[in-house]
Amino acid sequence: MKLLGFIIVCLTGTFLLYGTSDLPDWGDPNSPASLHLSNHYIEKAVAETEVPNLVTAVLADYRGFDTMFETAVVFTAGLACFLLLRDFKPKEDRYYRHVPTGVVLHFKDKARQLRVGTEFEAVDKDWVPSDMVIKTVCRILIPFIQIYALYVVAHGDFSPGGGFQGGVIFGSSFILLAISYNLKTLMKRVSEKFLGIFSAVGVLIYVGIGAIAMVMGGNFLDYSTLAPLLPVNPGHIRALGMLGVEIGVGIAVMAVMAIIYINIVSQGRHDEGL
Amino acid sequence: MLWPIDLIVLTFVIVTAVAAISVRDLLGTAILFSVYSFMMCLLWAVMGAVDVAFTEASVGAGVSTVFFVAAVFSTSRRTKD
Amino acid sequence: MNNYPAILIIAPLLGAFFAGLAAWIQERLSYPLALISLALSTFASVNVLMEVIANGTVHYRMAGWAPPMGIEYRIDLLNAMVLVLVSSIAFLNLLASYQNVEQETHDRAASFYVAYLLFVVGLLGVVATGDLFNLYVLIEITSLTSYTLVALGDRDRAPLASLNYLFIGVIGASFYLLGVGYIYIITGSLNMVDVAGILPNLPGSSTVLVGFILCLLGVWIKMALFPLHVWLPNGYTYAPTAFSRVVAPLMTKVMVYVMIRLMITVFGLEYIFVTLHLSEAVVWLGTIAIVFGGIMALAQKNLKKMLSYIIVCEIGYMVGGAWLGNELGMTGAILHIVNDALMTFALFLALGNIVYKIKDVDYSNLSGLFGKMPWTMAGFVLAAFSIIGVPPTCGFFSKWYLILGAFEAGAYHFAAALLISSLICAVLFFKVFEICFFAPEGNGLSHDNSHGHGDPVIVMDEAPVASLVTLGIVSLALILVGVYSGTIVNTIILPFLR
Amino acid sequence: MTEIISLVVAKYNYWLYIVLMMIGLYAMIAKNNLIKKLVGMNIFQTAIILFYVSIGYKTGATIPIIKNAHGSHGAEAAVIHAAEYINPLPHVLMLTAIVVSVATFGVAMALCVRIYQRYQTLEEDELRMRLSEK
Repeated sequence: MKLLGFIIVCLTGTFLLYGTSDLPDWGDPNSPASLHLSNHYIEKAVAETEVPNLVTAVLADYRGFDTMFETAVVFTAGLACFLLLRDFKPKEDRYYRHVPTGVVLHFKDKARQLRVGTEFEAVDKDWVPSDMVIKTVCRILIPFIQIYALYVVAHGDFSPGGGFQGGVIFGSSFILLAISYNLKTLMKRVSEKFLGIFSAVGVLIYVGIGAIAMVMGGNFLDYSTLAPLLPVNPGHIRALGMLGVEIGVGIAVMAVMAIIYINIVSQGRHDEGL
Repeated sequence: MLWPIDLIVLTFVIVTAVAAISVRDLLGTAILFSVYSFMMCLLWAVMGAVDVAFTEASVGAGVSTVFFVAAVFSTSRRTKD
Repeated sequence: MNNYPAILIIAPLLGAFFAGLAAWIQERLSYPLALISLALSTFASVNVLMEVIANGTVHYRMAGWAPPMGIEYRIDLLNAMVLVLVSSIAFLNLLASYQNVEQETHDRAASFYVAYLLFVVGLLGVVATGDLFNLYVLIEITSLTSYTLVALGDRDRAPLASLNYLFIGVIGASFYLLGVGYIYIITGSLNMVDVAGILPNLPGSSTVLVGFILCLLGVWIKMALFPLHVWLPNGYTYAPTAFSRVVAPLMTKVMVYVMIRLMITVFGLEYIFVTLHLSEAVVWLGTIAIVFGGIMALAQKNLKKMLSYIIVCEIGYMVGGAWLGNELGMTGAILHIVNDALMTFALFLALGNIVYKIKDVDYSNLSGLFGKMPWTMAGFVLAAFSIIGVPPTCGFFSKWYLILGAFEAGAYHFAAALLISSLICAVLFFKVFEICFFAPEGNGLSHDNSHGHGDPVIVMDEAPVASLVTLGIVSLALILVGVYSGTIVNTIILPFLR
Repeated sequence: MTEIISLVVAKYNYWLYIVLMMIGLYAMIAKNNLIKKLVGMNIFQTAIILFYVSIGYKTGATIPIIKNAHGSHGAEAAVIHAAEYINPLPHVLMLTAIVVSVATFGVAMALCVRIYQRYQTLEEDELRMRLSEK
């Protein structure tokens, strides 16, 4: 297998190298790729959409249809993790810790249960005492991460960033909560239902804006037809439409990142994990 | 002149890529992979693709690594090659 | 300006997310929602076909931008036909498979429907789009959902089969993406028609050649052409029935469509057959695929796996036919997309009914099936005849065009392979019929006749009615498409090719 | 000598992307551990992204965010020269490709966890042995 792999790799590599012989030089301003479509985008996009970040303008407007499916791909990944890993059977082994003494009790019998309260708390199998420094720092950090994520989503029109990046950052704030405390703390704050609904709602916002444009008499995703609905300057309507879809993307991505992490780390049981 | 920086970072990228697939510990692979992604993100930032670099920094070096560590946590660190 | 080309895609997409949301309220709501959205999609695609036949190619600008800047859906006769095929098969399969889904994925049926709809959205988009990069994104949606759905099948083997499928599928999609990159760097455009307009100005460019071959390799991996087919048999065998019923007829056929689209619309037949000298080699590849698929199918002892190898064999027909380099061969290949999708669908529908009653479809378990499930087996026999190529059924006509094309191109080995494969299929299916019909139940050594009374009375135990009705519709379609194949060729395929 | 240097400068980005891609492809074909294969897959995909980003680069141009787009509301006061900005289209395509690759990565990870739950191993040869046992 190693030899076969090596031969295949060498053949493919040579073939690709042959293809590069005819490519325009790296950084050549006159290569066809930099002339045909790109010039139109660079010169006209601001006038047509009022969005200075060209990447956002092309991503969410000219090629907004691609981005809609990209969001659908993300949703599919979350759905896949749910479908493949989710395990609704509760675990047979349960661990409880007696808070005043620190003794950990291990229950193998399914029928026996302890009431979780001030005296006992349910803990993971590999329980380690929580670290005060980490907990405190993360508790302070998480709101700032979330604010930053919102900034990235909202400011995607003017600076690098957008729905996807903001959504990932927002999702990672959930993951940070799960890592610094434990998975149960996260699941108490954001339930599975919440994440499931948000992942679908995010994409629905995107598709919905497109569909509304269609109902208003334009083509699918044509934001300019939304102008009668919103009390803004008609020239700015495309930028606003883009903001709308970016928010949708952000919501979907946030939820899906959390779903993937939770399912992988707890092997679908949603009880304990990293 | 941009190309010397570009070349140096590219070399780093290739070194980390080889290291990531040859180290005999999956947790090590995860960390090297994260370094690889970050180098890649640097390279793209050098080439002016700021949005792509931002995405790669948050996805490739950030969330992917967390998924990776989570998967290693719920499977095993052991690898034969 | 009507919006049917958009509704075609958007209906199942919206349906998927509404079905997903509805599942959190009431799990039973998601099935009717899925069904309605697919019905809507079928309705829209039929309308688009009517319009294309009446008024010529339909252009639909997504987001209202003119083609090279924005993404355009460009639906001509070929797309419109394949769109109707895809949406109707997806709809009929969902209609037929309610019980199968309940049986195999009982506690997560709602999510199954969502993934299923997204899969169909991907296929429809792949067929409708006129943009090279959009095609990649849609291929990825299709692939990602099919990895997931394949993994839901057989508890032991499906995840591994799916992971292998994923690795190979990612290589295929990445090759395609790389090929698009090569084309983009040299032309600066992503719109198919626009690229086709620029490419003739770049004669003898090695970048175009590499880009073309990379795209082709990617598509071949996705359609499982012979040396690249390793993911297919396991993947389709261990997938859940409701999904293998739709992925087997559609996935490979849609990829064949993509190949023909790339050949005709993007690179142009002149470039492929006059400038490049690949057609001979590819026809040989098709020939080998046919023979190899047939022989491997003969060696199988499991009905589902046998049918999976027949798919590998059928891909050889279409690839070989498309690369013969003449109109007859191309006509045969395009007609075979329709016919093969219908035949495979009928076979897998019947197979799904059998699996619903007998879990394990090894040959040893099949005895006495004709008595037990007469209607299912009737459909199975008809589909098998069509695969073999018996005249009134549609399989005969596309094979006829392919053989004529092979003779015209002087590719006698391809014609011989077509005939041999018919022979192999005949042997194969009659073996199955013999097992199902003649061997009485409980006589094989593998059976441990534990119920004691060995009386030969076979109780009729048929599959759900919805499945049978669908099988009936598809069987009828097999004959109707066969009878009217001349009309299809004259109104759709020949005008498209000229 | 200077010719060679200019050739290298013009093309090394494309050559090194091929090297990187082949490292990934080799890992996907020849490595035994499934997660190692996954890493190979990701390297393979990022190499393609590197190729696209290299397409977009233009010497002497800046990042594709228009300066002073809102400063001069005198309409066409500031004329935008295409040569001053990097081509945004490959960046857009690659944002999509990165998203697709992370989605694939997540699904593949889920599959790996599922396989490990069933077979307690991720080594391909051991898996093959376990499958042929049954």
